[in-house]
Amino acid sequence: MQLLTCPWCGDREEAEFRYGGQAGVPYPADPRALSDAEWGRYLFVRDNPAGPFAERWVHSAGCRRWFTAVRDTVTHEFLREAP
Amino acid sequence: MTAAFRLPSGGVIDRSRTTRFTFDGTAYAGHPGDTLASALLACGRHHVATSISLGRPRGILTAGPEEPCALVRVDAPYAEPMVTATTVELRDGLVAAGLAGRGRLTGAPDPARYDSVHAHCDVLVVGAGPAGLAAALTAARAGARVVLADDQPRPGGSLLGDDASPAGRWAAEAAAELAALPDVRVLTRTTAFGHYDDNLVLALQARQDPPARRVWRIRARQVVVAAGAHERPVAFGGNDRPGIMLAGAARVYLRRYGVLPGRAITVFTTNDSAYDTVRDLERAGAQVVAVLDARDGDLVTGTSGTERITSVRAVAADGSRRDIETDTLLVSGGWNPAAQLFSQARGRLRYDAGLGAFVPAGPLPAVRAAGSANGVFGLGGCLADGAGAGTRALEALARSAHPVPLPPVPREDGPRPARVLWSVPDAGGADEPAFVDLARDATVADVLRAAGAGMRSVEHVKRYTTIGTAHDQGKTSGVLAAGITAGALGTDIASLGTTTFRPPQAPVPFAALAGRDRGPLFDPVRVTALHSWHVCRGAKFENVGQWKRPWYYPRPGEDMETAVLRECRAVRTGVGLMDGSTLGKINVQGPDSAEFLDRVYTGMMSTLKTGSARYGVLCGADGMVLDDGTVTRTGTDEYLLTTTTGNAALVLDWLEEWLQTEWTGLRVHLTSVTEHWATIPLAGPRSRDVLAAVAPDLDVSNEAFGFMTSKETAVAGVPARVSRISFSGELAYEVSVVAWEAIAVWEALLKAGVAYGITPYGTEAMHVLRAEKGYPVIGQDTDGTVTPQDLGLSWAVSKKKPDFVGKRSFARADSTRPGRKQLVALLPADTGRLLPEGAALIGTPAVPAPPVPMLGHVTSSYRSAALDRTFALALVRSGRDRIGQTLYVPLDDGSVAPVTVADPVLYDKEGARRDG
Amino acid sequence: MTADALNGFHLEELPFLTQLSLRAGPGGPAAAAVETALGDPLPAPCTLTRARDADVLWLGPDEFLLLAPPGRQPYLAHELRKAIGPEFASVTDVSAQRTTLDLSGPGVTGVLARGCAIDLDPRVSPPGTCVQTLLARAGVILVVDDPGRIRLLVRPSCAPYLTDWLADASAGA
Amino acid sequence: MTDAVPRMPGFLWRNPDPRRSYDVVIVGGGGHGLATAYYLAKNHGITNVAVLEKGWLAGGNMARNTTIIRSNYLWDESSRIYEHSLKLWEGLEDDLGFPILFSQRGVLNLAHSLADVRESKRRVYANRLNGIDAQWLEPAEAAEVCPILNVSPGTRYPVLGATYQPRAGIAKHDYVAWGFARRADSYGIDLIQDCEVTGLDVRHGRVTGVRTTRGPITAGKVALAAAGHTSVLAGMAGLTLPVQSHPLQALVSELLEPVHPTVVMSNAVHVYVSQAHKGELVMGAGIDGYNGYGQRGSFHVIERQMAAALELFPVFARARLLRTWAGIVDTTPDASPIVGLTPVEDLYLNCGWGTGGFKATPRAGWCFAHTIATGRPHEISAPFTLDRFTTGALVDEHGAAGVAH
Repeated sequence: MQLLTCPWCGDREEAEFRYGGQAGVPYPADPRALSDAEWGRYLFVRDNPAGPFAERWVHSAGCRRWFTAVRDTVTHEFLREAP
Repeated sequence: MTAAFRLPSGGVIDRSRTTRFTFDGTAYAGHPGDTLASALLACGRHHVATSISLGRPRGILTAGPEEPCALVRVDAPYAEPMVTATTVELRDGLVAAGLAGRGRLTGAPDPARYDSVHAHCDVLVVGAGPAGLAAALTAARAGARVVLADDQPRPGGSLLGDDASPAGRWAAEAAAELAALPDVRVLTRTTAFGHYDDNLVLALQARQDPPARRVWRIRARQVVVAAGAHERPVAFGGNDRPGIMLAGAARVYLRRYGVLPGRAITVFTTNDSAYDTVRDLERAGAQVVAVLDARDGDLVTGTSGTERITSVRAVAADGSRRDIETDTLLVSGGWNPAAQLFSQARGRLRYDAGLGAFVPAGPLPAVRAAGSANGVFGLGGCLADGAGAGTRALEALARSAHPVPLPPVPREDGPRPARVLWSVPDAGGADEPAFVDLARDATVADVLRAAGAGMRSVEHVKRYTTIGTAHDQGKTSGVLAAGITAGALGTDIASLGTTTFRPPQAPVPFAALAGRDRGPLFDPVRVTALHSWHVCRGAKFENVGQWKRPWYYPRPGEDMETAVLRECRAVRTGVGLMDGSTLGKINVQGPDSAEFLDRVYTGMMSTLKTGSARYGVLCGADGMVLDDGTVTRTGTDEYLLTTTTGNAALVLDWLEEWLQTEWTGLRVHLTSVTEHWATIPLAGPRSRDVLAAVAPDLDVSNEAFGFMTSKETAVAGVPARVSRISFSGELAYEVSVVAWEAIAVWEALLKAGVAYGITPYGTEAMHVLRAEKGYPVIGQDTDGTVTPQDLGLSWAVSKKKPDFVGKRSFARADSTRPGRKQLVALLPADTGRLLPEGAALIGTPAVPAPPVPMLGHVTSSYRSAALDRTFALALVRSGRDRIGQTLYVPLDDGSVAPVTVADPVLYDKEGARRDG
Repeated sequence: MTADALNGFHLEELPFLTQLSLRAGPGGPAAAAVETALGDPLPAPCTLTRARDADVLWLGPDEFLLLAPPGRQPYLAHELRKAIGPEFASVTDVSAQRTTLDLSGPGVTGVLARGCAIDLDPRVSPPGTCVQTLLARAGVILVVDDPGRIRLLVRPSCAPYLTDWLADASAGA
Repeated sequence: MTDAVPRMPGFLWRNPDPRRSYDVVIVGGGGHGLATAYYLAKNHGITNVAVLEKGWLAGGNMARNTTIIRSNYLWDESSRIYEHSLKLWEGLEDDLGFPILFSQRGVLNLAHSLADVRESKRRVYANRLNGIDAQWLEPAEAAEVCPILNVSPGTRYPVLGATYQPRAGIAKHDYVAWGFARRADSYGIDLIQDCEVTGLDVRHGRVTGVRTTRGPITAGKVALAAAGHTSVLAGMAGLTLPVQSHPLQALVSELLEPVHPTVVMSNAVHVYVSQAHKGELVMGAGIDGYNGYGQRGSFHVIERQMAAALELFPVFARARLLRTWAGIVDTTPDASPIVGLTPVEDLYLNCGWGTGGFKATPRAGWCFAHTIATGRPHEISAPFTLDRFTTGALVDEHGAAGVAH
C-alpha cells in the first residue's frame, strides 16, 4: 500500500485513489483532422517507462480531485506532485 | 510424564501453576510461560515430528519461529492446522500432535476473532531484545510516538530469563518504563511480517482467552529492525536426528524455561557463541562431554540413534576418528542477521566474510537495522547499536535525542574469528544424508546435483532442490544452500547472493488477513429507503453491484415466472410501481452546462427546453456505448442526469475527469444526488389516474404534461419532481422525492392505486417490459464492443455536432465495416420455447463440426404476457438486414431452435400507448 | 442500532439535517460573497468552520457541505444564492444524500482505527478536522468535534452496513 | 504421503558465453522465449539462436504465475489460440521428454450475479461451438466438482453457477521452462543468462543486432519476448506500444494435505485458487491498478483476496499465507496479446499476454517461431497484430481475462 500525496488532503493510503495513467495526453483539438493511426495512438498508446513517470491520480475516496504526480514505477517512490 | 529435565529454578515460567496438555496422545505437564517445545523438552521428549519425504524422525532444532522441524497440529483449545512447537504457548487442555510436513484443513468451529487495526507512529521498533529496547527507549524519552513490537509474550529478547545481571535488570526496567509512557505502544506476541511501500509494516498479534489474531497496520515514519539473528546449522551426515539442536536454542531453553536439553551433551561449533551455552549448561549442572570446535579441526561427520541421537562420529585435525556417546548434540554454524524486513524495504545486504552471513549494507532513509539484525554481535555492541539506531531515527525526524543510560556488560574477551563452514567436507560422501533444509528433506547431494545440472543462480537451486520453500522459508537453510552452491560452482557466495526475502517473513493465517471482511461484512450491502417495505412484502432480491434490488414480488404459491408475468400484465393493463431509487442521479449546474453535455452525450442537449427531458447515450472515446439515461433540463443552467444503477459512480467520475483534466475552462459543477432523491416509476395506462389522485396541484392531462417533460409539484403533500419518462412504452411517470419521504409517498401511491389493482413490480418485469419495446440495457445487451449505431440508436447520435466523445471512433475502419453485430429481436418458432440467454446463433438447422461459424448471441430472453409468447433480443451480424430470416440456436440438449429475426420493437411499434 | 450493542462509545443518528452542497472557486468573487453571507471564511482543506447558521465542511478545493438543523434548507439556500448573485457558484440540496452519525465516548477513536487509516491522534487530527476517507469498505466524511466525539456522514444506503460494522468492531475490543 | 515432486535430470543446459553473431536473437529467457527457441529448432531447423536473459532463466512471470491452463475464452480468435495451446500441452510432456506435472483437473469459473450467469453461459455456448469442452454447472454440480466450495445461497455474493472446463488444469511452471530450455540447449541453442539487452541496433529501418551487458551481438533477426519489459525494449527501437506494465500478485499457503481437487476462479469476487502438487494453495487476484516494474504490489490487494477466498472456501480460514510476490504483466487495451511483425524490419514482437501468458506458452512459442522463421504471422496469431489498434478490430477479452489468469 503506497502513501500518495494528494495536493489538497496530504498523504493518504493508496486505497483512496484511482489511477489515471500517463499525464499530459490531451484530447486532440480536432479529432476529425487525425488519421486513423493517429487517433488509434491517442486512444491506446501510452508511455510505459521503468522509472520516473508523470501520471494522473484521482483522490476518489477523498476530495475527488484529479492531480498529476511523478512516481518511480520501479521503486514506487512518490517523487513530486506536478499540479 | 514427569519433567525430569526441568531445573529447580530459573526461567520466566510460572512454577506455581501446572499446565496439563496432551501430545501425540500422551499426557504431559508444564507451566504457564512454556512453549509446547520447552514443555516437551522438559519431559525429555525431543522426537516430535516426521520428515516430509523420507519419513525420518525429527526433533526440535530451534527455540523460535525459524524452526524447520518441529511441526505440529493443534486440535484444542484453538485449532491450528500446522504450526511449530516452538511458537505454541502452552495452555491448559492443549491437544497437539506431530506432523509430517503438511497440515490438514478441517471445518472445525473457529472460536477466534480476527481483525485489524491501523496505528501510526514516529518510530516503529521491531524486536524488544537489547537493541530494540535501547532504540525504543531512546526514541520514547525524546517524546516520539513509538510502537515496539515483539513476538514473545514479554519484552527482553535474549535477556529474557536473565534477571541476575545488570543488563537483565535494565531490560526489565526499560520494558516497564516503555509500558507506562502514554505515547508508546508495546505490542507483545506480535510478529512484524512484512514491510511495504512508504514504511507500512504489517504485524500479526496473537492473543489468547478468547483466542484472537489481529493484524496491525503500522504506518511509521521511521523503522528500526532489531529482530535479532537466526543461528545457522552445519550440514553433516545424519544432522537431522532428534536431540540435535542449535546451541543458542539450548541456551534459550535453559534461561527462559529452566530446561536442560539433555544429560550428556556434545557441542559442535564454528564460533565463540556456543561457549556461552557451554558455560551456562555447566553452571546448570549438565555434563558437556565434548566441545568440537571446527576452528581446531574438530568436525562431526555423522551421528547414530533411532528415535534420538545416541552418538556422534567425530574427526580431529590429525584425522583421528572417534565416537562420542551423547544424548544431545548442540550445533552452531554462526548467525544470520534477521534482516528479512530490512531487505523487503529494499535495503541492500552485503556478504560479511567474517560472519559468513549477509548483513545490512547500511541504513535506508527511513529504515535501519540494529543489533544482531545489523550484524552486530555481543550484548554491549547490540545495546549501543540499538541506542544509536534510535538516535539516528530521531535525527531523521529532526528531533534531538538524549543518550539513555545503558547497563554495564561484562567485558567480552577478544573474540576468536569464526570459521565459515557450510558443510563438513566429506558430508556428501557420508553414508547418511547431510541435510541442508530439514523442512524439505533436501541435502548437500541435492545442491551438488543442481549445480551439476547447470544451475547457476540460487533461485534455480532453490527451485531444483525446493530448499527454502517450506514454512520457515529457509531461515536456517538459505545461506547454507548458497554457500554450498558457491563451493560447488567455485564462485564467490558474495556474488551469488541470496534468494529474495518475500513477505510475509512468518506465516499468517488467511483469516487474520481477511479480518472482519467476512460473511455479511464482506462487502457493503446497499439498500434503498424503501428496502424494509420490499422485505415485508416478501420480495426476492437481485444483487446489482452492491445494491439489493427487488427482483420480483411473489405472492403465496407463485413461482418466479408466474409472478413476473402477473407484474408485467399489471403494468400493461393497469398500473404498477417500482423502486427506481438506485438509478444514478447527477445534478449539473453552471453557465457551460449545455456545452459540456453536448460534448459528452452523443445527442444534442443544449437545445433542450427547460422542463424537458431527452434520452442520452454516453460513449467512451473508443465509440463504444458506456452508459445511457435521461437528461432533464431543470433550469437555464441546470440539468439532472440519470445513469444506470451499476454505473452511477463510474459515470460521475468519468464526467469529472473530463471537466477537471480536459475542459478546465468550462464553468460546470457536478453534484451526485443519487441518494438524496428516491425515485418511483409509476407505469401503466392507469398511472395518470393514480398520479392525479395524489398530486392535486398537477394538471396531468397529456396537453399540459406531455411526454418527456418534467414538473415540480406536491405528491402526497411532499415536494416532488415528476417526469413523464417511460421505460415500458406505457404511459408512465417517474416520481422523485427526498429519500426520507419515500415510504410515505410510496404508500400514498399504493393507496391511490388500489382501485386500479396497482402492483409493485421488480427488476425482472422491468426488463421484460423494456425488451418488448426493444430498449437495450447497457451491460446486458452490450459488452463494451457495441456502438450506438449497432443498437439502432442512430437517432440519438447528433449529426450536427462537430465533435463529441466517441464520434471520431465511429469513422474507424472497424466501426464502418459491413457485418457488424446489430441489436434485433428473435421470435422462436416454438412460441413456448424460452431461449437461453447467452446462446449462440448459427445459420444452418444442423450444427456442423467445430469450429462452427457464429452469427451472434442471445442477450436477453423472456416470456411475454403482452405478446403471449417467448421472445429474445440478440446481437446478430448484419442483424437488421436479416429481419425476416430464420436463424438457429443450438440448445443444451443437442436440439436446435429455429428463430425468426425481427425488428427489436415487438410491442406497440407505433407508440400509441405512450400517452395513455 | 442501539447504544447497548456498542462497547466504549455511543452512537446516535442526527436525522433530517439540512445539508447543502456549495461549489465555489476559492478566492473568487462567489466565495467572497458566500463568506460575507456566512460571516466566516470558508474552511481550509480538511477542516470545518462553525459559521453562524451552519457548520461548513471542506470537501474539496471548490466544494463545501453546509450542515444545519432540520428545515433550514430554503432559508440557507436562498441566502447563499442571493449572496452569489450572477457569479459562478452552485448550491444544491443534498440533505438526504448522507446519513449523519454522532459517535461519542472514550472508545471512539480506538474503534475507528480498526477500519480507518486516518491518524486520529488529537495532535494530528485536532477538533475541527474534517476529512473524506474510507471506514471499512464505505466512503465517509469524518468530522472531529472533540477528541471523544466524531461525526460520520455516510451514504444512507451504506449506513446499515456501517452500523453493523461499528457494532462488530466495538465488540470484544 | 510422499512428496509428489519428480526427480530432475542430472543435466539441463550448458552455460555458454555469448557468441558475436546469431541468425536469431530472442530477448527474454522466460517461458515464451524458451518455447520460441525450441520450436525454431524443432519446426524450422533454425538453431543458430541465442536466448538472452537478463536474470536467470524463467525467473520473471514464468516463475511468478499461478500456472492455470485453460482455453475457455470468449471470442473465436482467443479461444482458437488457447485451445491450440491446450492441445500442445496435452502432448508436451512426451514431446519434451520431461516431467511437467500437467494435471487436467478442470477449471471452474464461478458466476455470482445474473449478469455473470449470462456472460458465463454465453462463453459456454460459444466454446462448445468452437470445439472446446465447456459446460455450465448449477451450484450443486459445481460443489460436486469441488466439495469445499461454499455454494450456500446465504453468502454475500452466492455462487449462482459455474462454467467448467474439464480438460483445463495446471502444470509446474519451472519444469515447463526447464523442459523447453533443455531441449533448446540440446539443439545447440545458446541460453545466456545474466545478459541484459541495453540497446537495439537499427539501421535504415532494419534491426541488425543488440547491445548487451555482455557485449554487442549481431543478429539476422531479433525477437522480443520480454513480457512486462517489452515497452522498454521496444523503445530502444523507437517503438511505442499499446502496452502498460502492472504488478500482478500471487501467493501460496504452507503445505497442506490434498483438499482442493480442481481450479476455481471468480472474477466477481476477485480470486483464483488451486492446490499445487506439493500441497500448497496457489492463489492470485486482480492486477494492481498502477504501472509498476518493482515486482511488488500493494498488500490491501492480498487482504481483499483472502477475504474473497474465505467467502468461497471457509475451510481455508486457518491455512497460513507463506509467501507473496508479484510479476510484471504487460496489459493491452483489449486484454489480448500482440504477436507479429513491427514497423522495424526483422524485429518481431510477442507481448501483451497480460495475465494469460503461461497457458499460451507452447502455442505462443510455436506461432512466434513461425513468424520469425517465415517473416509472416501464423494464421492462429494473425488476429493479434498491432494494426488492430488503428482499425478498432479489437479482441476484447476483458470479460474472460480481465482479472484472471
